[in-house]
Amino acid sequence: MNQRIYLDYSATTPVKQEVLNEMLPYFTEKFGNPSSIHSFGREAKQAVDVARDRIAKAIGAKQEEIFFTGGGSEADNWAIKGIVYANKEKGNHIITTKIEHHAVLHTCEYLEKNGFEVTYLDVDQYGMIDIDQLKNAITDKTILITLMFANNEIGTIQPIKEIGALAKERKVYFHTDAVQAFGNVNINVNDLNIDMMSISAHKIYGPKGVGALYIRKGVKINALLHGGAQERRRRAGTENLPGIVGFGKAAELAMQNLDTHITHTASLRDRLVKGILDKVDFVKVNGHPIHRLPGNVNFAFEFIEGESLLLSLDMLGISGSSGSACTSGSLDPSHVLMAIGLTHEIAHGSLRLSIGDFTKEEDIDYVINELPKIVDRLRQMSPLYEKVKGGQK
Amino acid sequence: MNQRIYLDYSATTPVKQEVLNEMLPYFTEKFGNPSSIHSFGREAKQAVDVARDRIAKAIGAKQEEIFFTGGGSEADNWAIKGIVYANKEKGNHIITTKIEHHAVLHTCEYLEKNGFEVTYLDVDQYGMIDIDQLKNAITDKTILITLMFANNEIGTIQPIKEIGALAKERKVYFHTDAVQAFGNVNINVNDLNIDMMSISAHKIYGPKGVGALYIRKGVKINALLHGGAQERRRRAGTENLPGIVGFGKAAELAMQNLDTHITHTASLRDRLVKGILDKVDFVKVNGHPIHRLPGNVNFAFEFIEGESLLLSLDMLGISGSSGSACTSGSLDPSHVLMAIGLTHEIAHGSLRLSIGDFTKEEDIDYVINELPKIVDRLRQMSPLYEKVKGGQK
Amino acid sequence: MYSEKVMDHFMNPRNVGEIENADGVGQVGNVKCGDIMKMYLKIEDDVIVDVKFKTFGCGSAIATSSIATEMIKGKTIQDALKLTNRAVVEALDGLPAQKVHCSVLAEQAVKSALFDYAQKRNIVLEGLEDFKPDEDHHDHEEEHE
Amino acid sequence: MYSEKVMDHFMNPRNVGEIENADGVGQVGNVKCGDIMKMYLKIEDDVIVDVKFKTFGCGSAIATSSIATEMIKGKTIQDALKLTNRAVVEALDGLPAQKVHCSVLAEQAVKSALFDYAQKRNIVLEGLEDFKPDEDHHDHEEEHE
Ligand SMILES: Cc1ncc(COP(=O)(O)O)c(C=O)c1O
Ligand SMILES: Cc1ncc(COP(=O)(O)O)c(C=O)c1O
Repeated sequence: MNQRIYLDYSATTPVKQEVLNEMLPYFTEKFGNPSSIHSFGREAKQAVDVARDRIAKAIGAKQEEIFFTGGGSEADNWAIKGIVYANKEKGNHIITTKIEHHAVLHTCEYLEKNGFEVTYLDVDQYGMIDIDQLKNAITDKTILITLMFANNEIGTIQPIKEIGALAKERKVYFHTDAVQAFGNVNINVNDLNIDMMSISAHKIYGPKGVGALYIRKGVKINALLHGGAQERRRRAGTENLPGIVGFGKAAELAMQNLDTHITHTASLRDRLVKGILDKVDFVKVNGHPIHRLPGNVNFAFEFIEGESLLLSLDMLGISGSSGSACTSGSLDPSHVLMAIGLTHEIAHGSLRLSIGDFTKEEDIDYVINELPKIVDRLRQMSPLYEKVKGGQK
Repeated sequence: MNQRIYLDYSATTPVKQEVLNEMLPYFTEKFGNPSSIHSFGREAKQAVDVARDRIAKAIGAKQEEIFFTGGGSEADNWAIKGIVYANKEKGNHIITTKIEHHAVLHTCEYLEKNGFEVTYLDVDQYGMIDIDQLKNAITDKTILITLMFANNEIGTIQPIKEIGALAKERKVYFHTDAVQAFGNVNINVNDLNIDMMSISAHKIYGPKGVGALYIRKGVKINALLHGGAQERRRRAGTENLPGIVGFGKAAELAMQNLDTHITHTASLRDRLVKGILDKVDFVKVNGHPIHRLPGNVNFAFEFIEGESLLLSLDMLGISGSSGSACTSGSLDPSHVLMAIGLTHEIAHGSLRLSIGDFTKEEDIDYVINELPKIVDRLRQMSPLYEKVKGGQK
Repeated sequence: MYSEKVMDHFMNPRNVGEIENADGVGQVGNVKCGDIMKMYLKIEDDVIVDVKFKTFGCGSAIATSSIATEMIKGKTIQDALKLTNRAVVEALDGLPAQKVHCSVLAEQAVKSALFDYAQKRNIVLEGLEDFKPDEDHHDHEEEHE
Repeated sequence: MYSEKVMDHFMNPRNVGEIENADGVGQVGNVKCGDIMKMYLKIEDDVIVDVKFKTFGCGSAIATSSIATEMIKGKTIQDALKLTNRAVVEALDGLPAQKVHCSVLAEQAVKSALFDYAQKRNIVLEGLEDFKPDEDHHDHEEEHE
């Protein structure tokens, strides 16, 4: 393996050098605790404020509406548990979808065991919710709609503006997991009527282990982590100072580069899709054809299994991901692929290749050249392929 | 201000260069998501495993008993909420002390509002609990003792071995917040019969925003953060890879250097205490005279207030901390200083100077030279000092 | 955290000290909250000809005491009674939200000393009719969410 | 994650293919779980003279199939029936815990093909008396905590 081609930007991204450069002084020199009143503390506090401001600007929020967390999962847990426990006298009903990230889904399942009722909305073959189903699901017990902005597996972007408007009209809190959307889509929390929004640094070329929850002023929410007075008494724990600084810089860069980022990743995506569809039969592209993340490609190759596909790619230095059960260590293939109506068989053959700022055209061409050979090799080994050989199918 | 003398190591520490060096590749090159099966993912996973092993070794635990978190506060919240909700059919009683860190205290207060009963043990003038009071507090409803290893303000170290033995005998889970103790005291979780232990990287020259919870195999505990399958399905969220790597290195270094660290910090502490007591009247040293953290000094200066002391020191480049209400933004002075029986007046005049590996003898001498002048200046301004001037008191 | 003005008045406080046989002495605050201000006035012909203070408290408590003494020195009693905590805050180029209570304390210290003066003279000062010297003026305006 | 041996058998699987007019054919696993193994045997005088497989599944499913064919090729039926999943795992220098079920599947694929052979011949093979070819041998040994 002479080169490594990373096509798993949806899983995580490298930290950009400019981001790391901003972080570095905060490890060894400007290392103060932002809660301290001495000079080390004050310079730390100021750096946190700058980062908070950058993130607020990136989503059209006010500084004091941004709360740093230890990542996207913590933000999701906090938003959901925080809202439902703070508002449980109003109702016990939550609405979400079948294709949420596990941080939302497992939190909802946990709450179901603790007296809350959850409606899991269906999605169509493209992964889109049905706004009418959502409308009908709202009852006078509904306290929260938590509905992801863009899906991490198949890239489908939901009609967030319509959902936000509906939530506002029906006076239900609206949380969206925008971990995948942020940095790939222009987001203004006011235009979209979002009450809470989860974001995470490591998906936008910032560091792992830091995220944020946007909480609209006035939203009634409990703390998830109790303790010190950090984050305006809402999220305890010494701030991850370099992480926060890096997140702020990454968010700023993401906004500055948004257009070029989208153009770059979408054009490589289109090249990849076309290249593979031209060369391989019995393959499907998952997700919505138009309303989708620019860098996400999700193929379903029939007759073969995703992990063996990934391993074969990995031997050539190409890094991708799969919704196959074998890669997640669970018994079933991805809940997202099942929700869009794929059979088990086809869901197992899924391959997600996600493109980012460092992806080059030649990387894509290499994949277009190698992937069909791998698919063919695995199909030759597959007992499921026998039946269709020679085009009988 | 020509130099800066940092004496707030209990608040946070700088990241050591060796620690940062180990972290660096994991931001930009080896940046994979440890859950991914491709080469980037595998090298990330391996780095997490190495760190986990180092931390396990440092406390005499097994690798699979270490769970990474976003910091000490999260570890405390998780340990306490996780245990009491998982074991609520056994009882609803928690025992803790009046001098815990807010991450423990506010978590207990939150649980009190949710049907749990909490006993807050007293401490004596040195900050020590009374083991008999603890014994008597245990009822058949008691499910958890959460009792800090060493106090962050006054440095007192509790009789953890006795407490652990008692908890074991009475079959009550024992959690200890060792955020301040770890790296300053030799800890073996088996010798001490600890069931759960919170630690945090940024107190031991590692990065902020990463901590760990030790959970003894077999302990029944719920998750606090739901979602992905990370940390053996117990703590969701993409791992803070560079942070974890740094924590592992910092723990390894801390164990290697433990003896020199203790000798160095304790000797500077003794020098500082002696220097100040020789020159200043009406001052008390808080905490236990023997069972205490090596680098912690906590003075209570009569007739003056802590924030003005801190500000004056800060003008000279000296960074300390205080339990005064004015520095915490709360109405009352530190709950710890009140619990050891100080009057409000004296508690307000507290000054914590905490010494670390980078503290030099000349730093201490500078403080010994300057601090008495500051104390005197502030006393000259104080209406409380009038009465004792000329030694009438 | 603090403006340069605050730091200047904290590090170089004006009018620190006591006045023997002062015409009015006022003390406000309490040790519980960690701020006590004591103010001494020398008054001649309804004019504050000298003022001194002693303060136990945080940086802003000392700075607000200091600037308040400057703001009333040489003023008539009536002008001194017009001193508001807001004016003190402005004169210091602002105070952090949780420190605004110190400026209230400074205003009250002045009033308390003038009240003492009035009592000794057995007069009633306009604006101090309802003044209660022992009331706790210590109002921490905190942001609890 | 995987040993070199596993990766070798995954990337260069031995005995892939089909045998026309095979003496025994067995298929185990199901698409739901994502693993299907199909094994073909050519048997002469109680000896497995040729064996081929086709597998739909993850890397370890392919590797266990491959090594299992190597381990039984040239062996007598009785020796082949002694093949255990443990032997397969050892021959591959180990498998990750959550992949051990693939080795079970490989053992069962061999047994299933031999069972088919026995049925065609109308004989009963010692060790396969209770074998149920349609049973789900797919046992994910997962670590759920
Ligand atoms: C849609 C979505 N939500 C939440 C998360 C969790 O974020 P984090 O990994 O920062 O905990 C992720 C990524 O892992 C994601 O893709
Ligand atoms: C005793 C103690 N417990 C818990 C914590 C919280 O740890 P962290 O800052 O990593 O959240 C601290 C320090 O802040 C501490 O000193």
